[in-house]
Amino acid sequence: MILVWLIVIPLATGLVAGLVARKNALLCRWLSLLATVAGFLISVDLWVRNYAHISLLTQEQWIAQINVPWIASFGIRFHLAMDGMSLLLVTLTFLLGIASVMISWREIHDGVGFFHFNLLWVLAGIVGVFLAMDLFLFYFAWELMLIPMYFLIAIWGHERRVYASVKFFLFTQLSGLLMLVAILALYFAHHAATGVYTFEYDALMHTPLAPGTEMLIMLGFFVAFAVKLPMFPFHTWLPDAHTEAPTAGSVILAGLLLKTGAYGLIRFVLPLFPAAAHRFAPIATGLAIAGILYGALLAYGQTDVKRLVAYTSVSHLGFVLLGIFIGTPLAIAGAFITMIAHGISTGSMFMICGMVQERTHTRDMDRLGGLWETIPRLSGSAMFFMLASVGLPGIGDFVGEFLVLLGTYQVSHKLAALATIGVLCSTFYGLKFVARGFHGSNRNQWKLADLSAREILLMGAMIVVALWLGLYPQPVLNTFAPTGQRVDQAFNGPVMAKLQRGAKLVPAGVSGRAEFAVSAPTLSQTRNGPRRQDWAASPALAPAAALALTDTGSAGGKR
Amino acid sequence: MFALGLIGLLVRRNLLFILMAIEVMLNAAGLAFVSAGARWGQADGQVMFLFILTVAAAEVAVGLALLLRLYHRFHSLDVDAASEMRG
Amino acid sequence: MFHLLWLVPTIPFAGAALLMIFGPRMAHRTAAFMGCCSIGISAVISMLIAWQFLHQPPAGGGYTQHLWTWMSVANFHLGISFYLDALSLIFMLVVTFVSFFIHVYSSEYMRGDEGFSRFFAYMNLFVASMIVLVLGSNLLLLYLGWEGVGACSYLLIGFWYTDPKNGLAAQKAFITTRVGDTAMAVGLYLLFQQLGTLNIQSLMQAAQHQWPQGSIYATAAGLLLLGGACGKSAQLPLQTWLPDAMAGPTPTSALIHAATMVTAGVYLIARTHVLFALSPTAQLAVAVVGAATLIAAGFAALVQDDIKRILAYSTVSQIGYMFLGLGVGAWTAAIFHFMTHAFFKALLFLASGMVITSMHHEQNIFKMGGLRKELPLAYWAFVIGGCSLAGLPLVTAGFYSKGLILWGALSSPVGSATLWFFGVIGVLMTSLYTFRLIFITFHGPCHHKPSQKTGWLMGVPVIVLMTLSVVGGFVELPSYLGNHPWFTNFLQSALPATAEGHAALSELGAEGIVVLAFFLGLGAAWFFFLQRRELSESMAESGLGRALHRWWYTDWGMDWLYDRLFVRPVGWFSRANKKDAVDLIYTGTAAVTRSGWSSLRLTETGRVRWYATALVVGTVIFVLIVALL
Amino acid sequence: MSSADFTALLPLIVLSATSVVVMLAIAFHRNHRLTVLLSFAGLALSFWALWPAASVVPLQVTPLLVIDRFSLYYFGLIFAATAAIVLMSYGYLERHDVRREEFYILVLVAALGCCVLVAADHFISFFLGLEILSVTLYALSAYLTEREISLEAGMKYLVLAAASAAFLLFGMALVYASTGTMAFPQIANDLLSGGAAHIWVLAGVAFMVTGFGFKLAVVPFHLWTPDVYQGAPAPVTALVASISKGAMFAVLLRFFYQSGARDLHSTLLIFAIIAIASMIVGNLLALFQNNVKRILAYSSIAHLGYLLVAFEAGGKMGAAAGTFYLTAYVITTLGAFGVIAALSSSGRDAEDIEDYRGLFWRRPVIATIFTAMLFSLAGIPLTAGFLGKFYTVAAGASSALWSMIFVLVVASVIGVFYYLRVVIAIFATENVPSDAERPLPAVHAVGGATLLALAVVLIWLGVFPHPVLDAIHKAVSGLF
Amino acid sequence: MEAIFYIAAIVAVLATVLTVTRLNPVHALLYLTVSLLAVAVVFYTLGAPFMAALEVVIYAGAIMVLFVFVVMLLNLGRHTVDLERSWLSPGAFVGPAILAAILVGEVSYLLARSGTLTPPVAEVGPHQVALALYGPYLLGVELASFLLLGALVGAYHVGSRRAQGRTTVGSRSDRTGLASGGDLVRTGADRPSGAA
Repeated sequence: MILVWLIVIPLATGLVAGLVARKNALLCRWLSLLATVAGFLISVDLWVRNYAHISLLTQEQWIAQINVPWIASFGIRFHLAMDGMSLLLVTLTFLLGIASVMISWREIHDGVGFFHFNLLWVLAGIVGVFLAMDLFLFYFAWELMLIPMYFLIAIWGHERRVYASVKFFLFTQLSGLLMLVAILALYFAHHAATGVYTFEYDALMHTPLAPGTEMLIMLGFFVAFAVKLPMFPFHTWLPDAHTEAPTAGSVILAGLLLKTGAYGLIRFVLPLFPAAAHRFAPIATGLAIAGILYGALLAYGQTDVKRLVAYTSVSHLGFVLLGIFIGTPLAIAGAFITMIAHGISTGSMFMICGMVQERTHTRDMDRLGGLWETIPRLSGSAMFFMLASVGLPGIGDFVGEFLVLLGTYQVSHKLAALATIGVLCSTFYGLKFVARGFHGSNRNQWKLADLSAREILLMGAMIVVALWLGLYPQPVLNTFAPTGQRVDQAFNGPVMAKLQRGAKLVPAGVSGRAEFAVSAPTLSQTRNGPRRQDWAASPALAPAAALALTDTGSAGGKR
Repeated sequence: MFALGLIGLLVRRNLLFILMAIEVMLNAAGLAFVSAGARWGQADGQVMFLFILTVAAAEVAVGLALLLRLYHRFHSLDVDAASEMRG
Repeated sequence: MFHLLWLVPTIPFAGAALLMIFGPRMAHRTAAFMGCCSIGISAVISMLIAWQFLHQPPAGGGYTQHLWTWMSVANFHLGISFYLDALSLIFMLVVTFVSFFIHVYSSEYMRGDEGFSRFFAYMNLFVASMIVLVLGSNLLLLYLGWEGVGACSYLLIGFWYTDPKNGLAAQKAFITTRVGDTAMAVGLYLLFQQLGTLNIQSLMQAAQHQWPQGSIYATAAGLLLLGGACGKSAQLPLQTWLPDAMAGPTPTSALIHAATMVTAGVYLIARTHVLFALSPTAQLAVAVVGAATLIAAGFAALVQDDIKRILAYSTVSQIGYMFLGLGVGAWTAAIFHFMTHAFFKALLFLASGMVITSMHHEQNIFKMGGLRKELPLAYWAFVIGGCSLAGLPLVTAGFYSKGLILWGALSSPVGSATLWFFGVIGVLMTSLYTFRLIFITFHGPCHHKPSQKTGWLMGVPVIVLMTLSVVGGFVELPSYLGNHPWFTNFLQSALPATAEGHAALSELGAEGIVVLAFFLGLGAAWFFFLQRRELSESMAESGLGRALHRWWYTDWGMDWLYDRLFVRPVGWFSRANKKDAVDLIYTGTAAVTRSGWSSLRLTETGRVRWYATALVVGTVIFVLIVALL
Repeated sequence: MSSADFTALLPLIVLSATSVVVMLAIAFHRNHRLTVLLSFAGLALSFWALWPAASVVPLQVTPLLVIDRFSLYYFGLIFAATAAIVLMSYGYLERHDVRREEFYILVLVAALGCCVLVAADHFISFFLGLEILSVTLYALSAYLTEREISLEAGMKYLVLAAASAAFLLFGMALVYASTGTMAFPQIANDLLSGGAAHIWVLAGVAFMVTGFGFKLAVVPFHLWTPDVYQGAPAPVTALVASISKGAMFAVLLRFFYQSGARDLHSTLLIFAIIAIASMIVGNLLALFQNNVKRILAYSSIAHLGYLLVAFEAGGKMGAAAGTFYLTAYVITTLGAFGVIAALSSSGRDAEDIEDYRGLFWRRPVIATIFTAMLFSLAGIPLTAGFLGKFYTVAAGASSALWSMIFVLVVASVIGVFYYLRVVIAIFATENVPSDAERPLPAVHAVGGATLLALAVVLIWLGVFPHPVLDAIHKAVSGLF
Repeated sequence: MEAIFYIAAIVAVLATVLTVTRLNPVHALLYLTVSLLAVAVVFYTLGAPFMAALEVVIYAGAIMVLFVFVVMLLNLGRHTVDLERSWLSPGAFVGPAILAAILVGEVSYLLARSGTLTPPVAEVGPHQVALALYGPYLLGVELASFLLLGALVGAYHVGSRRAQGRTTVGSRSDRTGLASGGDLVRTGADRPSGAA
């Protein structure tokens, strides 16, 4: 039931806040803040109370769930469930929700009620996406979160808001519909195989599919998530949307909406279609690398600060995609940390851009410059999050990216090296951001107000969270671990089993690959080295192994 | 005859002629029914023709009423005169 | 006492945090006090720890303090934990002490600067990161410190942010070092993939057990780590950032770009010496890089006219010596040189800071001259520091450390006469450019009268460092002077001693040649830059001289090369593609759709006969379909 | 005719009686409000009469009509929709200086025609129902005789509808000539037996497609749609768009399912072409259109294309999906045109996209309703339109019509674009005209309440479609 | 009998051709009447005498009279002929004729493929028709009545010159419209006509 509250609270508050705003805009703001804080507290409470046994959740998958029939004639159920991954993402959602409400406190003057209505509804939609375990419900929430987001951009956005919002909407709509088709194809395939009509996640997980079909269905899902992520070359909606959105919109877009794509990949694409995902992995990882480098280079070329930050998202989410499709426990965990950390850091970057724009009324770096002189605190925060974005160790982003790269290297040296060059490229834009925006001489004689108490609170909290993620990410990793383990089993398990049975490519020890240790680490010499060596010795990359597998599969009994 | 009615429909610009062409087409369809009914020795074809007749009358009634209105409005029977809406 | 280890980085870090948060509202005095105090406390704690280390060495030569689990995923486990052994102790001590003195110095040097508290915040943060770098028990924590010092270096080089030139220098430093870091990161992946851990001690043991001598993995890992070290320690081919880094405040140059951070590469290689020991190729590469750098930087230093740039190139050159030492397996010699270099180079920078303040921030040595009388403290500091740098026999620290390296280069089994010869040429060059600097700056006619005198806050650190530059060498006396290798013995628990091979020359003989080279350089400098200055000028004016001058002046033109090869293409691509060419796919689609609209729109003519025609055409087509099927 | 026959026909009888009563009432006392009340009451009564009728179905009442659950479901839909049209016309006509009362007679007769179409399983009733509908629609389209475009719409509709009816008739005649029967189920017998005359039936069906296609306004028989939509008064447009198409789709289902003509290879091919072309052409035509009524007209072309995907899918699922989609579509178009009607002034309908600029900031409720309708058309969740699209795609997927689904997906994305154009105008914050610049008529209470009710139903169907889905599943089983 | 059928059919076709091509509405109407009469004959030969009678009475009688009334009401005379001449170039026939020819060709091809028609079996007299009409198709008659009701109301509303509601006095525009309707050429020429 608690899960329903997580959705209902923002929904209901959104309605109420929207209605009271005509009378009292301040009340509307406070209500919204209250709702997001309430959601945040509920999720933190859930986390704290369940933390001890989250990592032990092996039998029982969910921390909490609700599962009632909805549209029985299609076998659609209202099934919400929460595991470690969704818990963390929901917590992040409300955290950034609080930030969005606070950052809009002074920025939004017109249509306050409708703004907060949209803000809260988009949060509700995102929470719904993270919790839905019925594919129909998932799609429902997936589409539902777009509308308020669209309004946020289209009404309160900047100069080219109409263009940006429509572009955003069309991209996500097309990809979403493709996913719907894929969901339905899966639904009917499942029916054909078992005679049961269901959209249940767990049930569909074990649908037997022909390789070609599986690939097509997988691609349907993949496109939806890849556009949201956004993956090169589907990323072009993002710079426009991020740039034109109001600050809160950018924060939610970058911090949360992009994560729904990554979430979908981890939750659906890998476990539901392991074989196809394995076969597709070389392409996906290639595009991920392209995104990392391309995003970084384009970010470097921008002069609009928000656009610059937007392209950094393309680059960073490339790491997420890379980690997910590398698919080793390390890489997936890294991808997940990157998701969370990127939410915090890029969200904060957009808040900073918003604050700058609120003060200077420009986002053009050619007109900014030398801001440090007049607003040192704000500039300092900018510096901090720039360093976060650049991948400075000790800040959350680094942990994620490092784990991804570490995992990637075990599968492919080249990819890891290229992606690391991507990290290097991040330095270009990061430095440019600070140098052009905040350093330099104050040519335009800006005299601006530095951070207010509200903003200090906001930035301080974000910095603390980012540092916490960078220095002690273990609670997050532990919470994510059971999910990661299940994904790993579902994704790599079948392939490994086949490998062992059929081709005998790799010695038997490999099946232990699925192990996902979460127990208190012993720093002394937990050396699973030999196993790793197996991976290295047979340069059979995980995807490549899968490729080899399909070859053997088609070769039939010849071996 | 059906085809001829069709040609009339497509060629004429005068609404009156168009209405006549439609009458021709309906009549042709009726003829087809009657002959089909005759082929099967049934009354159904003729019954259908009767209804077609009714319909033709009704259409012509409304059509001519409309024609009068149009003529008052546009002072012309040119159907293309009434093509304000397009695009 | 060991359990206080965590306080050593934490206190400066806390100081940095406090300075950042409350700094803007702090009185300068408070900020300075806070900055110096936090470092001072941490220096004292280091001292206490060192005391205990000497008296009750921990079992196995190392002490590990595990604070908390950093990340633990699958088989990847890392802690935030510190490891103290003789090597890290030396570094910790040098870092805390030198930085303490430099902090004290800065509290006067930076007086009145707008970003006073910010400066101390950055400096404290730097010290904290540097200590984490040397104490980190695993490579990732080391990497954290590594990147942390890089970031602080960036912040401090660009400290005077209003001048875009400083910003560019800072960016160049950060990016160039990160190029090296990229290689290092890949090295980390490789090590983890192969050996299943990043914990340095386990890693070293595992490497020794699992990899045969000359293992390809060891070579690869060694070369990748060397890449990182080259970036951070400004070795060929990534040395170009360091001279530009002099844009930062002089104390920064002293601390970061001379004494401590730039030697992190040396520390890294020493820390992972097992890998290099396993791979002759990697080791040779280190030695070659070192030798090449020391020569190249020596030539570059010879023609500079900016006082700090000369010192910067000399730093590059001296680190080249350290690399040479590492490359020939003279581990302790390299560390020894690190220590003495920290003293005398910090001294030189601080002294140059005094000169620069006195000269109203004029840094061109040709606009100085005759300052000997005006600035006696600075002069003597330069003389002592310079002699130490160039290796004045017997009485300076630099002589002992450099001598040890050169003897290692000649005598160790991986060393060779060629490497040694390069080293000796380097000594000649060092002595030449050092005394050129001193003669031009302090002797000769006086162009400008220096104005202000420096206070005791700047004076005391200089004096302390002067002392250390002299006595710092006596902790290790070579065989011909009684053979008291205290320093080497102390490091024995962490680093193996230099293996002895047979050398073509005796140690004393070799040392004699080195001394000869020193005096040759001194003499030449005296002749060309003091006695017959016009001669050197006319040489520089000649065609070949000018070309060489220009070539060396621009650091062998490498900046130009990199600019053409990397900076411009990247910049060009980014700018040219600012609008994102990929978007054309989508705008193109939109345009096609739009043209679809505009052409289809023509069908809506508003003419009823046309509509009827369409009706008929449709019927005709569908009947046709029926007819054909 | 037995009493059961009468019970089964009760809804139709009540409806026809209502039209007569309304006419008589007008003859004695011309009063707009009374007329509306009578019409509404009659429709409500007819709706109520569905329950007695439900107790005797399925029943073949004379060879002409079959009253089964399928018919009853559509009856209900038609009655409800007509009631909504009647209610929204009240406020609309109040603003117009015309004889208002006859409007309702025509609407009621049109509804009767629709009902006949829905229940028809014989060419004669099919044709008569169609013509009742058409003839009243000619008059309705041209109802505002003082408007040139209204007359133009009526004229265009008349000429083309008559021509298409002639094609339909000719096709029927061909079918009849070859099979000797005009009842749908018997045609199936003949079709299944094959025979030499088979080809005649094919040709006949091809001709009939023109008749169907015209009324459904699908490519290439679609060209009249925007003009008629634009010219006709908004409530009439609502009628043309909703129940006229709904009834035609019902008879399409019934004819092609029961006569077995759906299973013909050529039929499937023809309808596939029509569906794909409609989806693409309809959406493309609407892209940059600035007249909201025309946008909705073009969108209706596309929507009928989507419906035909469900038709192509076939089987129970296809029929059910089509029916649900249609239900959602009827509600949505009624809502959309209801908003247009509510905002129209006496001089012109509120059809320019600029009329809606900043509407949300001026009239939030009606703007929200309109937005909901547009989102439903676009197939966005929480609305019935989403479930309709979902069901249609599901039906397509169940029959593995991947290419059509793909076209549907792409087309509906194109569609989203022009719905958004309207939405953008509604929510625009710049250049919002003041009341003085562009006065907005007060929304009539009755019409407003109707719209609100429609919006509620729209959301309700979008979230809890279960009862309606059940009804539809029962209804379509009548076809088999 | 067969000969009469063919002769009547040919007459019907020829008369229709003339209907379509005549410029004068009255002429066209007369040809149409001839065509309808010929069809009546065809009906008779097909064994549907009742239909033949109805064709004559209703079609040729009632409906055509309506047309004639309208022609008279609008006073369509010489002017119309001129106008029609300008509208109707021979070229205008080409497209539609080709389309119609294709259609006819297709249908004939289809009919040819399926074999020939069986000749009429027996005469279906008025009695049978009446039985069918008022037996199974009774509802059809009822529906036809509603069709006529709709048409009646519609034609009444649309055709009525006082379409306005309570408040309207006979509008001026209507009167002027009627008055100017007398001169079709002038007013017609006023409208921008797209004819070449």
